[in-house]
Amino acid sequence: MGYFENIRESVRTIFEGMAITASHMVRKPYTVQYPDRIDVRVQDTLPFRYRGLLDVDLEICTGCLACERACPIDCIVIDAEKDKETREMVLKRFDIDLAKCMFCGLCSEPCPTGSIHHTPEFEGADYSLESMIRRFVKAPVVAYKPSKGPETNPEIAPILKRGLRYLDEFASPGGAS
Amino acid sequence: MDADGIHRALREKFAGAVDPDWVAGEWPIVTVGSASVAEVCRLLRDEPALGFDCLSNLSGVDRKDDDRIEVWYHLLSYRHRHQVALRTTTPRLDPVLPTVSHLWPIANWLERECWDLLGVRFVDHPDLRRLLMPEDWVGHPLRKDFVEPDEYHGISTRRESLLKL
Amino acid sequence: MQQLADRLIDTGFLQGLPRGLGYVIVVALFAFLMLNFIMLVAGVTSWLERRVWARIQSRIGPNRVGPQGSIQWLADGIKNIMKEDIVPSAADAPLFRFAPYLAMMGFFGAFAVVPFGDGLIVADINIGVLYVSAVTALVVVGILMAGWSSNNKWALLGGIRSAAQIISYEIPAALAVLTVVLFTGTLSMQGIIRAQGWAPWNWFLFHNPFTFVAFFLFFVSALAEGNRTPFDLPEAESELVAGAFTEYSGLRSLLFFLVEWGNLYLIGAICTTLFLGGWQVPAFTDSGLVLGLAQVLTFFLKAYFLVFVAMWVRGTLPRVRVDQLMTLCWKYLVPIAFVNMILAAFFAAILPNGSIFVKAGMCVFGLGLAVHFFQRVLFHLRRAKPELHLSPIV
Amino acid sequence: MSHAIDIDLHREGPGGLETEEMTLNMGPQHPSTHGVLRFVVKADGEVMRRAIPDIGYLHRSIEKIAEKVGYHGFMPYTDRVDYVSAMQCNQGWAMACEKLAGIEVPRRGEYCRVIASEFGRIASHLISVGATGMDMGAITPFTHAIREREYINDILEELCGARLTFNYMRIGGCAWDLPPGFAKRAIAYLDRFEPLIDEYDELISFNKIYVERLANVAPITAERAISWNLVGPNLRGSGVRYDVRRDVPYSAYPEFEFDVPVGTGERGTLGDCYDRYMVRMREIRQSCRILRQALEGIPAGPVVAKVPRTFKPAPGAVHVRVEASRGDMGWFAVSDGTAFPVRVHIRTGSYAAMAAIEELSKGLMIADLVAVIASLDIVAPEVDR
Repeated sequence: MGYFENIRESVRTIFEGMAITASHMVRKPYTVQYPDRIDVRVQDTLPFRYRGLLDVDLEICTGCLACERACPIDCIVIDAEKDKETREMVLKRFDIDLAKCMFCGLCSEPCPTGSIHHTPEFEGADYSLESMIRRFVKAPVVAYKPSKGPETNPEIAPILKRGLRYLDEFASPGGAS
Repeated sequence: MDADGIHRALREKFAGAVDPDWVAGEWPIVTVGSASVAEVCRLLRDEPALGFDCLSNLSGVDRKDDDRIEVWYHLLSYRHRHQVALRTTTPRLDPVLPTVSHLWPIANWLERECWDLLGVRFVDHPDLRRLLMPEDWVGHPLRKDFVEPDEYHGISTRRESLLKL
Repeated sequence: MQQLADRLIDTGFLQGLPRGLGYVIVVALFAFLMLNFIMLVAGVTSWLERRVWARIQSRIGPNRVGPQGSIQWLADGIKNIMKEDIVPSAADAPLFRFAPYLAMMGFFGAFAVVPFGDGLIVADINIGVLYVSAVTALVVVGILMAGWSSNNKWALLGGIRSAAQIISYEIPAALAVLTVVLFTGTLSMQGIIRAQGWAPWNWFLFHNPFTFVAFFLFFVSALAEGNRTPFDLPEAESELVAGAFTEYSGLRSLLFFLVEWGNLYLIGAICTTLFLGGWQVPAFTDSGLVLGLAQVLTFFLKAYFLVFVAMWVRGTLPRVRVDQLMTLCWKYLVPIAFVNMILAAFFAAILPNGSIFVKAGMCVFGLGLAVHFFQRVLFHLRRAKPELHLSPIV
Repeated sequence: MSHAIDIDLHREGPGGLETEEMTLNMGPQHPSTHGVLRFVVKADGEVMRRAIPDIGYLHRSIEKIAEKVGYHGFMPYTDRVDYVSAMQCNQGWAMACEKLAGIEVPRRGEYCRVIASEFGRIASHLISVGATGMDMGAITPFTHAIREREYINDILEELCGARLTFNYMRIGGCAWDLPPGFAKRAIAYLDRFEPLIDEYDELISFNKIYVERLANVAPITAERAISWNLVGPNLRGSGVRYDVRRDVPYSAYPEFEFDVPVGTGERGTLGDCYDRYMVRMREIRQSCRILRQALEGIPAGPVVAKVPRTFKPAPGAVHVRVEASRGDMGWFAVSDGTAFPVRVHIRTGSYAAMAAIEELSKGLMIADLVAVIASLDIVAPEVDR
């Protein structure tokens, strides 16, 4: 390129660039002023599929251990025993180490009732690794046993409904879910 | 050239080193004796009809049960748009292969990586140092019998799962 | 200023003091005032630059400390003062400690000849413009010293780049100044301003095509001397980490930034003096005080507009490479400046007082450029269809 | 003594001003090494004699992990191979497993994969071109690119629930179908995005200073690029029209119409940094084109095939190639019939680019090294794995 061509090109492109940046000075900024200067909590704006901190609805946990097996980093530990007298599955321990969890969603996929699921919560910062362990079973509970027909227990029905909706999001080989 | 042609061309030159059987597929697999890998590769690169101008991948596989290490060379030809995979084996105790780094510059790093992770020695490689692991690392991590040392320079490599407590 | 000092010593509150001591006190007082003024300007500039920059980048920028973040710079300054002042063990400690002050001295000295208003100048020396280009060269000594004494190779590279850059760009800058001096016949800052008028067609910017070119030459060279984008090679954070200032921390690093932002205002002030009619305002009132205030405000706003342009340029352009920096200077700016000055000399010989037609033509040309620019801005807005937000307050 | 004269004779460099060699340590905390890279730079003033790459700072032994976690469990780890464009890594691993086990992916699943990967490609290229601008000292283009990428992250978040480590694909298809109204929103976004590419071009790509910084810097000829095994945009920047999506068709790509942009040496030499940069800019447009076709023509049906939870493919070895954002990514997987792979080897685009830098850097300036790293689009996790 010639000498004067270079000068012309520089002036033209810089002029154009300055025009673009000038036009940006009157555009609306895109910043989301998390966490305080926003109208809606960020958690409420997230899609249903959002993979935030894990949560377990013990009421509908069947104790099938599918999530424990699916977890590639073994951050879920479940102790479930069959009670000899009542022949019911009893959950003695359901711990998730959220410090290790990588939010891959592989555990909630095989869950038959949608008990273990990701919430839109993402604010998990804490001061120690120990406090990142969520111990869901406070006292041994009896595992949920799916009933044949629709769930009748009014306490469990809404939870199960939410759980099944969560499961429905996952694609199934059978066709459109 | 189709896979059969490539295999035939190799058989013509290296009847002893190239296995008479080959496996068809997207990457036709040709098995080659470990000693003549470099010559086979040179032929593949320099013969105009073959024209493999690119070494796409070089991977070692530790076959502990068979007591050998397999090394795969995935070769591509941008000129002719064909491809071939060479497979060679070398004993696990003292894995030695001739280098191909003088044929394709990329082989330099791929062979260093293979040495680093699997301990395959490439003879005549210009600069066979560790690539990914630290220089003073002991052992080759992708070997099946590799045991991670408990500590490295005083830094513990273990952390008990808090869930076990 | 000497009259003021004399008056203070003869009749004011310094009455009875020996004349020499009186001068020292007056000078110290002015220096103190000026230093505070510059600190304030530099601080506000740092905040404003971040805000302007942020808006260019679709962000908001600092808006938490004070109303709209306007005292962010104070918070940053306090933070920096509280920080540990680290001197690397392998550094040349005395030089390392001294370098920021030397850089500071270089640019602070230049403020002695900045004409804020009619008579409002610390020292209206008759070689004012020459003095500016001489004394600001001290900054390069400070930066070079910082780069060398840090005992860090990145810092050294930054320091040496800075030396090469500032010394090279002195030449086109001086030539551009000379183009103006051809028409004024004086080097004094006040003299140059008095040669212009309040109206744009009386400014040297629109005096004739050669001073118009000289304005851009001077502005570009001044940006280079002030180490501003696209010539921020001594600092070049993506290449040299932080260039000459890599090893500095706390107050000392703050001083370098003070020099950078203060320098920006200095560039604006000198450009205003030379090309934009300085403090000239129409004589709309008889009150000397009101007129003086109007002059100060005019000068400040004109200078600050150029500061804003420098911020805007920084938000737009990438950085040149070090060899391109030299190419630009020696192959483009210097020859153009020479040719420009010679043509300007011919012009001055033919039309010593300029011509009203040339001035009018230049003004129309300038207006046309502005209109074209505005059209391009509108074009970009229309194409991207963004949501508009005209208020600077977010 | 003749000794002094000898030294003078030996020191006759370009311009006769050669001085003592200086060793600079660039990285691993240098601001413009994308990720944790390190270069030992042997420089003569501003001119480099050699820049020796030192890698391994981000080595997480992902290939070893693959041997421990099994086929399904490895999918989240593939996100981490190249976290700037995780989708294509997902796809590479899924395709390797499918080929090992002979699984057919439903057509809608392939379309979903294409949509996800092309969004990922745009996001990754935006980072690349933005970072190139930033390394050249212009910060505005970077924030503009990041702003647009943020929207793509939102779209992908809606699709799979994560913004960076997607873990979207599964062996045999995808984990989630497109949410209702997704196609409409995605097309609305593309309508907004495409004019912004022009704006971006005018803001930075055609800027004279920027062109001067990139043009004629570190040109790579086609033969050298091939022998170094440069792939993707780096190879195409040298004028080789080769794209795995077109030349070794996989997934649903044969059904779409798109061009493969190559470098032309428009502002300097063929294969220089500017060509590589422009190839990326043009690929963004092509990705938009593919996306429009895919979003409009997506067929109905399932998105995932039936795959057993305990996945045990037949013994064998496969080498699968996908066109990731940084080019032809080779996935070599060996199975022995158990639930765990014997060996997984990932050959990535940045790895080859990194290996080429030592050769490329000779005689460049330090500022150019930054340009070379940026234009080769080196992403550290991909190099080290």
